[in-house]
Amino acid sequence: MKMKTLLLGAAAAFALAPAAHAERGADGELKILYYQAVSTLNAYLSSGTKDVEAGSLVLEPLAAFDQDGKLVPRLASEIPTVENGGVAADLTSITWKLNPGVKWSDGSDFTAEDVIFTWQYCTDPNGGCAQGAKYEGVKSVEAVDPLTVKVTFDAPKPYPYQPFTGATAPILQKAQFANCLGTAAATCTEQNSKPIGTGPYMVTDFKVNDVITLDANPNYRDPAKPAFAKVTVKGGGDALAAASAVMETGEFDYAWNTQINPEQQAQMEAGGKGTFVNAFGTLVERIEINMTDPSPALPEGERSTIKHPHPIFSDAKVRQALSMAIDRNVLVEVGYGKAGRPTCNLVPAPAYQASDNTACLTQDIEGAKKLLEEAGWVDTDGDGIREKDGKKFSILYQTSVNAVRQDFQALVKGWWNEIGIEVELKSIDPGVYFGGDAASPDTFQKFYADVEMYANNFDGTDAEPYMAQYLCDKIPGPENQWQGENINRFCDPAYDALFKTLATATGDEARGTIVKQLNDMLTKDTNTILPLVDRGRFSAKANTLDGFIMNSWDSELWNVADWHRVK
Amino acid sequence: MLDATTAPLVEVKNLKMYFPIHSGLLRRHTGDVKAVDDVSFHIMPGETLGLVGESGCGKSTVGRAILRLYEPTSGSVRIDGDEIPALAPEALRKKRPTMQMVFQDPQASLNPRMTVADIIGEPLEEHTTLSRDQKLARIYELMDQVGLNRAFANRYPYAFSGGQRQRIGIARALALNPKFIVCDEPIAALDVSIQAQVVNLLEDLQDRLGLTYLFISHDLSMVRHIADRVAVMYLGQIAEISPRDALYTNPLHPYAEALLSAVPEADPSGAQKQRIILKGDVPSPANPPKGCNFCTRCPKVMPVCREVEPKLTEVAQGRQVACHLISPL
Amino acid sequence: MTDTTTAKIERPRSQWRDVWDQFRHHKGAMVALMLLGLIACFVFIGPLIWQIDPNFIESDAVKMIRMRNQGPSWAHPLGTDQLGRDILSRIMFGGKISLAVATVAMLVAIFIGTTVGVLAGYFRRVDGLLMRLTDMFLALPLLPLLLVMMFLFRDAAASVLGPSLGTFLLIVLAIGVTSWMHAARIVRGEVLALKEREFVLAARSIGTPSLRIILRHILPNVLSPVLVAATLGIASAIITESVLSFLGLGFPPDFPTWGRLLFDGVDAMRTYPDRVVWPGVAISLTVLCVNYIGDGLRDALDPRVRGR
Amino acid sequence: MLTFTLRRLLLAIPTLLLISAVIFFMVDFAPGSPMADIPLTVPPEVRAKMMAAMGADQPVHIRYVLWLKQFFWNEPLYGIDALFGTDFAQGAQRIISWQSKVPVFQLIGERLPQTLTVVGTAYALGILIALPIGIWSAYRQYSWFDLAGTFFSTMGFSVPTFFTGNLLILIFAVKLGWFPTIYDTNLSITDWDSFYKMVMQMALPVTVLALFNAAEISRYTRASVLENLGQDYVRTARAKGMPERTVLLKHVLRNSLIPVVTIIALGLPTVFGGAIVTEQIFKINGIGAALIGAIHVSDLPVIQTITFIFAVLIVLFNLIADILYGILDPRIRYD
Amino acid sequence: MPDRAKPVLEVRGLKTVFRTRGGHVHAVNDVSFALRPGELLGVVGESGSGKSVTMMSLIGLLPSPPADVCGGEVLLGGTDLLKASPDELRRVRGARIGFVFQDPMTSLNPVFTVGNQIMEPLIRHMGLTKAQATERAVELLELVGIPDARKRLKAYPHQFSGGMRQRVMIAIALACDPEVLIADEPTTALDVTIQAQILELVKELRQKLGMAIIWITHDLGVIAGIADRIMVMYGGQVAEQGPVREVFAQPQHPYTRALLRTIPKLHGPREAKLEAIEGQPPILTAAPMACPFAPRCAHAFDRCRAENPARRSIDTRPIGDGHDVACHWHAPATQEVAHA
Repeated sequence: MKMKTLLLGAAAAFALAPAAHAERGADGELKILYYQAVSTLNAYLSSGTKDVEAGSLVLEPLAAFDQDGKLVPRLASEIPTVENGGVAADLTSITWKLNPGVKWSDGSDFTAEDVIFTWQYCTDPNGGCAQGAKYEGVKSVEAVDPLTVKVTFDAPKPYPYQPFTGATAPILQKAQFANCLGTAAATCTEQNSKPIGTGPYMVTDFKVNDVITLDANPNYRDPAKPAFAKVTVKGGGDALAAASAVMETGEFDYAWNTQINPEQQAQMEAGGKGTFVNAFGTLVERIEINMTDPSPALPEGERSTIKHPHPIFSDAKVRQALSMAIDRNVLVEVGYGKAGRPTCNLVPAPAYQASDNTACLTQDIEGAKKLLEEAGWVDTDGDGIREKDGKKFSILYQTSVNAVRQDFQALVKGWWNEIGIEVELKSIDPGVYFGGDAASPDTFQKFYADVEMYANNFDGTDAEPYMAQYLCDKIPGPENQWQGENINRFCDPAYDALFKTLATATGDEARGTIVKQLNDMLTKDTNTILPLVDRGRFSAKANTLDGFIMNSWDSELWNVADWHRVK
Repeated sequence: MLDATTAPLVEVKNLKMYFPIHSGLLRRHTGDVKAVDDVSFHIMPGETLGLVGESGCGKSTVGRAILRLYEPTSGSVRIDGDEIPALAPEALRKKRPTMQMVFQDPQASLNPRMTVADIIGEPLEEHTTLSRDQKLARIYELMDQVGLNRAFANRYPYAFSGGQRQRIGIARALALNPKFIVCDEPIAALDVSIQAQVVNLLEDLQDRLGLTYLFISHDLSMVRHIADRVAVMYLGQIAEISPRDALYTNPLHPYAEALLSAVPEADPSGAQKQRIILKGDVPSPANPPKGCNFCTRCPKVMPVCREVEPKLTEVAQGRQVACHLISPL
Repeated sequence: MTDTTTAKIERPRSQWRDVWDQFRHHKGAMVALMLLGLIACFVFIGPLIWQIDPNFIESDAVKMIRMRNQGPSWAHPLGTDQLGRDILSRIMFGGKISLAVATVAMLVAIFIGTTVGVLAGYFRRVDGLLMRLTDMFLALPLLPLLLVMMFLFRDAAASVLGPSLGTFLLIVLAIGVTSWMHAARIVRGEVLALKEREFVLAARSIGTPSLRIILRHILPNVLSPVLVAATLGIASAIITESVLSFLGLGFPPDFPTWGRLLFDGVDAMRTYPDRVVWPGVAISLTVLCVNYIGDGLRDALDPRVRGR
Repeated sequence: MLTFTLRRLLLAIPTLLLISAVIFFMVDFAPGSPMADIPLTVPPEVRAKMMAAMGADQPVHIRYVLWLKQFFWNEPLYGIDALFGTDFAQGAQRIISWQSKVPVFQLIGERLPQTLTVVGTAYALGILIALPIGIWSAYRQYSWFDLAGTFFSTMGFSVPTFFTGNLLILIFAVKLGWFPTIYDTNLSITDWDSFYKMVMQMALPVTVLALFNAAEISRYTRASVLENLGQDYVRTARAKGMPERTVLLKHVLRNSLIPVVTIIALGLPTVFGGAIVTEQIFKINGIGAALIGAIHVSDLPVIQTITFIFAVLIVLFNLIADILYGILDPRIRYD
Repeated sequence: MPDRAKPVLEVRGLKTVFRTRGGHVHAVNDVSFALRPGELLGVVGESGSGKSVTMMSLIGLLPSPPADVCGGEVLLGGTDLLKASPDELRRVRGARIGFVFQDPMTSLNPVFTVGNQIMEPLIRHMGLTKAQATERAVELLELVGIPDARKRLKAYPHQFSGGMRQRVMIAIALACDPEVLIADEPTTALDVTIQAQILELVKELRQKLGMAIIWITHDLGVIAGIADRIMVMYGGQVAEQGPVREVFAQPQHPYTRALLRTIPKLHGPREAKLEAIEGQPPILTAAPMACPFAPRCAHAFDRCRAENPARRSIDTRPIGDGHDVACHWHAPATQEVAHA
């Protein structure tokens, strides 16, 4: 898979050469399909991927991630490092040098003031900024000169590249958004739907949740780009229709997130009008095991809290047996095809912090049965379900409503039945499941089930905040309105201790090693989390579109300025 | 028949039955349809009072209000000593066996989903504690009484002809040995050749059981045949109450006169006297004319008729008329 | 009274015989009745013959992969789905659920509708209130209402009755509670007319109390329109259930209904059109049959038509 | 008639208020949270702040009162301003979508044209198909035409639109490629070419909806014509020596159309509702699609406002149907 | 009475059968009669006796199926209407034969103005322009005694009372000066005082216009007042036919006799008990092989139950012209008609 991405990238790079001589707007119209329609172009008001990515046509960050997760400068002229002096030696500040000569699409100059304003905009306590996490720990942002910005942190930051990087933290124009601070942010309809940007395109028309029309930005810094004079970003429908519109009917050039079942992937590709492109990032579909007791018999407020350890899963052998009974290859084949790959790791990428566990990839039903016998779970009454101390091995397995997840549920239930476990399935409307409503019993945070399944990832390439989720003090419970991120209620002092060392480690190598260890503690060693599938990004592009490079670390439209028609 | 010593079985005084009209933006009560407007009469035990009038004159409403199938607006109805409008629901229920009704449309007055036995047995079910067999025996007895074949007890009403259906309705009315029966146009929906069957039956029953009838009809010749006294209604009010023979030979009220003269008689000899043809139509009971309510069509109208409403007054032995012509102010 | 008629004592002829006689002449309805009978046999008796568990998944990975997305064969006359489950047995099972849901939901709707209709029609005092309520229900957007009901009561229902039965009852109630209004209006109109019929007046003159008048005289006589409404109610309940399932708000995935199967099938429509066609045809055919039967019943129960 | 209309309008106010409360609280009780589609990478504190910024953390009754004011006062002011260029609203707070931060009425304004074009065309077409079929079916009761017509109409509303719709797409758009699968909302008719495109993209959804509507209306028409054919005045017309054409198309039709017209009026709001599924299938970004989209992301202001507008439409069209009845049928006088 | 004039309408051996699923109903069996210019023929009978069906059969107003006019001829001015094409029939209806129906409430189309409905046949049959038709309509309304006629043209039927509506119906029927007016129980739905008005109107119109009228009713009193001749129908057949006075004075058929006796009198001595005709009218599921009245007839003997009697004249005049009866029993010659 990786090979293919590389090849694609190379091919694209190769294709870039002739494009350099191209003329801006020479290739006519580009038609993009985001079946989840775009609601706003301001990434700070919605962190929905679709909104962020559509926004990246217009708004740019200081630096972006390329297809390998490496930072590349956009509005900055270079990536600051300790080596080039951009990052202070004590890791408490980072200084960005801005690209000279960058203009906003309205012709005005892009300056350090815009960068500072963006920080103010997102950190206003009343603004409801969706990307607040990107600016966490930032003490101040100052302009050293009109083209130099210094970001100071309130503590040493071994990974100082969170603010102003990636499509989730683009720079807004101060002049346009000056009146949109705080509570006014939401009422700035015009600004949010037609932001002035530095990117290759500018908005001409915006129909909420429907269609956006954009024209090439006349003030874009590269006079030869973009190749398309006009872009339409259409919304509506579903993944299948979106894939079909590119792959079969050829109505669109590119369709985002065409996650469809594998058989149809093959059939659509046979249409010959387009290709599916994929890239793997950090999104892992996993089964989380509840370390606490979700029994409805417990009083409300004590279900799934650390007061009551889980009666069955407290035994590591049992958890391992659950993992061994699963055939992850089948899951991929049934559910994802080219859009996924089996994994045993919580952090599957980038390479420097991904563990190389593969042991779980082979299913071992017999081994699982043996482990359960060892743990004392035996089928004594011959009904096919194991018992221990008069208690049946019966569990509730929940996830959100989603065709693939329901297939997974059915398959996993089959395997677990096979090793003598009774499984009850429950599927919850995603709006409820992921809704975080503290009053609802059905949120994934409340975890009123024995095991549950969903997918999660982390923003950018650095896993530190991700691993922080499994600290003891992040366990959700009634005290914090169930808002903690440690869904499993996993608590291991050793893990907490090891995580602390991450806060001081610098350099990919050193940080990667610690992340791998943390990853293994959660997966391989304790089987608290059973990773299933590394889900890639999976989109469709027309064969007539060239210059496209799939990216799983940033917006898929990250290099839209380089896209052009096949000649 | 008119025995001065006996008290009337039914005594109706100043009976009014108004149906309110609501109109306007707020559905205010803006008027009334005066279906029955101040009607008084009495019926002696064993007597048949005929109540005649044209459609819409309120004669059926009188019958229904007497039995309190409608809640009368005001007035008094005494039947066999009880003040009917004042009775509490349970007392009224207890009273129902003494007063019964025979309806106009024998098709509509029988529940199509019940068998004849069920229909005739319903009053027994409601008011007696007879055993199943006793009840069946009584049902058979009633069927014999009205001339229905017992074998039909399990049939449904649709299997019967109009005349037979009316017999079923009569049997139901008789089930509880009533004293007083309101016959609401019992023959209007029947064919000519059947009408006589039903009327004869009603007369037989009256003779045998000593029943008292209020016989409501628009058929003046039939009323002449069956009634002892006759009340003529016009637009919610009684125009004239007279003994039968007196009325038919010498109607006093101009409306009664016109009504009688309008009836076509099956006698082509041309012996019939000159017809009185009334002009125009009956006014709406929602908006009756001022003064005498017949003044718009009366061939003998006088100025006073348009101003003052005539009262029903006794003008001769047993004859009451509401007309300025007969009893001047 | 002629002598000939008294001689033979006829057995009481039930009115339903007449209805049936009339119904038999409605060709469409008869064909539909037979088809529906076949469908019912297929759904209710079929599983006794075709005993494959609709949720059976081969646990051996290799076998399972081989079993997936099979075309028609003797082992699986309608093929298998993406998890290797037998489609024929799933359609049977789904049909059972769909028909059960529809029937029970219809009963709920008819019960509520008839009650409201009779009360409103018979008691003038509550008429305005009940009809306002009906109008309000008619003006409510039902999709969100269904959603909310599913959400609010799902847990309670599931904890008391178990997840399958709980969801079943909930869906049935939800559909019932949101589809009684037309029945109520029809019944009310009918009761208003019946109330003025002389046999009701006759019952009152006998002194029959209101409750018994309703039970003995009103209800049996509103049976015809109610029956027709009930038949058509089944049709609309099947559709509602399938729309709910189609929007993902219906039964859990291991509890297939026709709507759910269709919903799942739409995903695979391009590759395996038959996955959409079978449940789609099942739904359409059933609803079509039920509608035809409703038509036939309406004609058969209409006294005006019957008289002809 | 005027009194009647006024009275009905007055009565509609409490009804609508009650409905608005029911809708508002019901939708509010509904499962889901506007934060559901926010990636899990966004930490809880940030989520809480976002909720607060939308006002979603306010108690429901306060939001209800605010919404009422916005719906019945602020939005009409903005409407007046937009029409006459005045400035009555003076920046009063509008109902704003949580998801897109766009005023809900602006969103509805953007969606309405699509819905109206498709639903309107389909409804008109449906009526045009339905009337002749219904009339002729009734006139020739039990003929083969009647049987076929009845079969067609029973089919029409027995087969769910999500089935027919998908089937049509599969056959005509995907396999045969005759029609586009995605509805282009930016397309405006400027010349024959764009008109042709418009026709092409509307063809499938309009067909599905029109057939569905036609099925229902033709049934009503048939029943109504049948009922009137048995009336005495038809016999009178024939006894006067009127040709069958006149009897059918003048005497019978005029009477039969009275209930049909009211059914058509009553059906309009439900068609908007029924179009939700059709819009979903054919990817038409109309009102229905906006509602479904909002439900999926728990965009409460949008759901509440759109559903309430549906309710208003239903109440309104009920009134219109009654008034139409009064106009068409000289016997009815509302006082 | 223009007795010997050529009849305007002659019906011979008319047969009508309703073919329904439940079986055939022989509603009209071999009915013959003649109508002379200016004559008023009263047709009496109970419901189901076939009197209305007979008249509807004449000009094809019965819905077919189930009705089937399967025999006989109907001669209007020499042409047989039963053999006429639908188009020819249409030109007869409304133009040469006018119709008035029982229920004036439902017989007028509620959504068109009265004027519109009167003018329809005028424009259709007489080829008048709209303006001419309006004038004629005003005349007609005035003729039938509707005051303020020009204004009332624009009114809808529901704005008229029952009696007025029946006047409108008569105006429509008379619009094209028909040779024959068929009135099917035109006063049954009306009150007696209104009925008297209508009867008076018809008498007037007869004098003015002189058309022939067939008047169907079940009320012997009405017939006695206006008819020249009477035809009593029973069980789909003509039981007795003759000049009104003769039939009333010397009823020959037991049914006619019973019918006259069963009606109470308004004047004269009050009868102690009504004479009832026991039993029910027959249901005509088969063509009658016996006298249909036999089961209820007090004078019935074996022949009555075996053979359907043919009509026979009781005097020298031919059948249809004078007084005839369809009965095997011969009424005693002595005059003993009840309560005369």
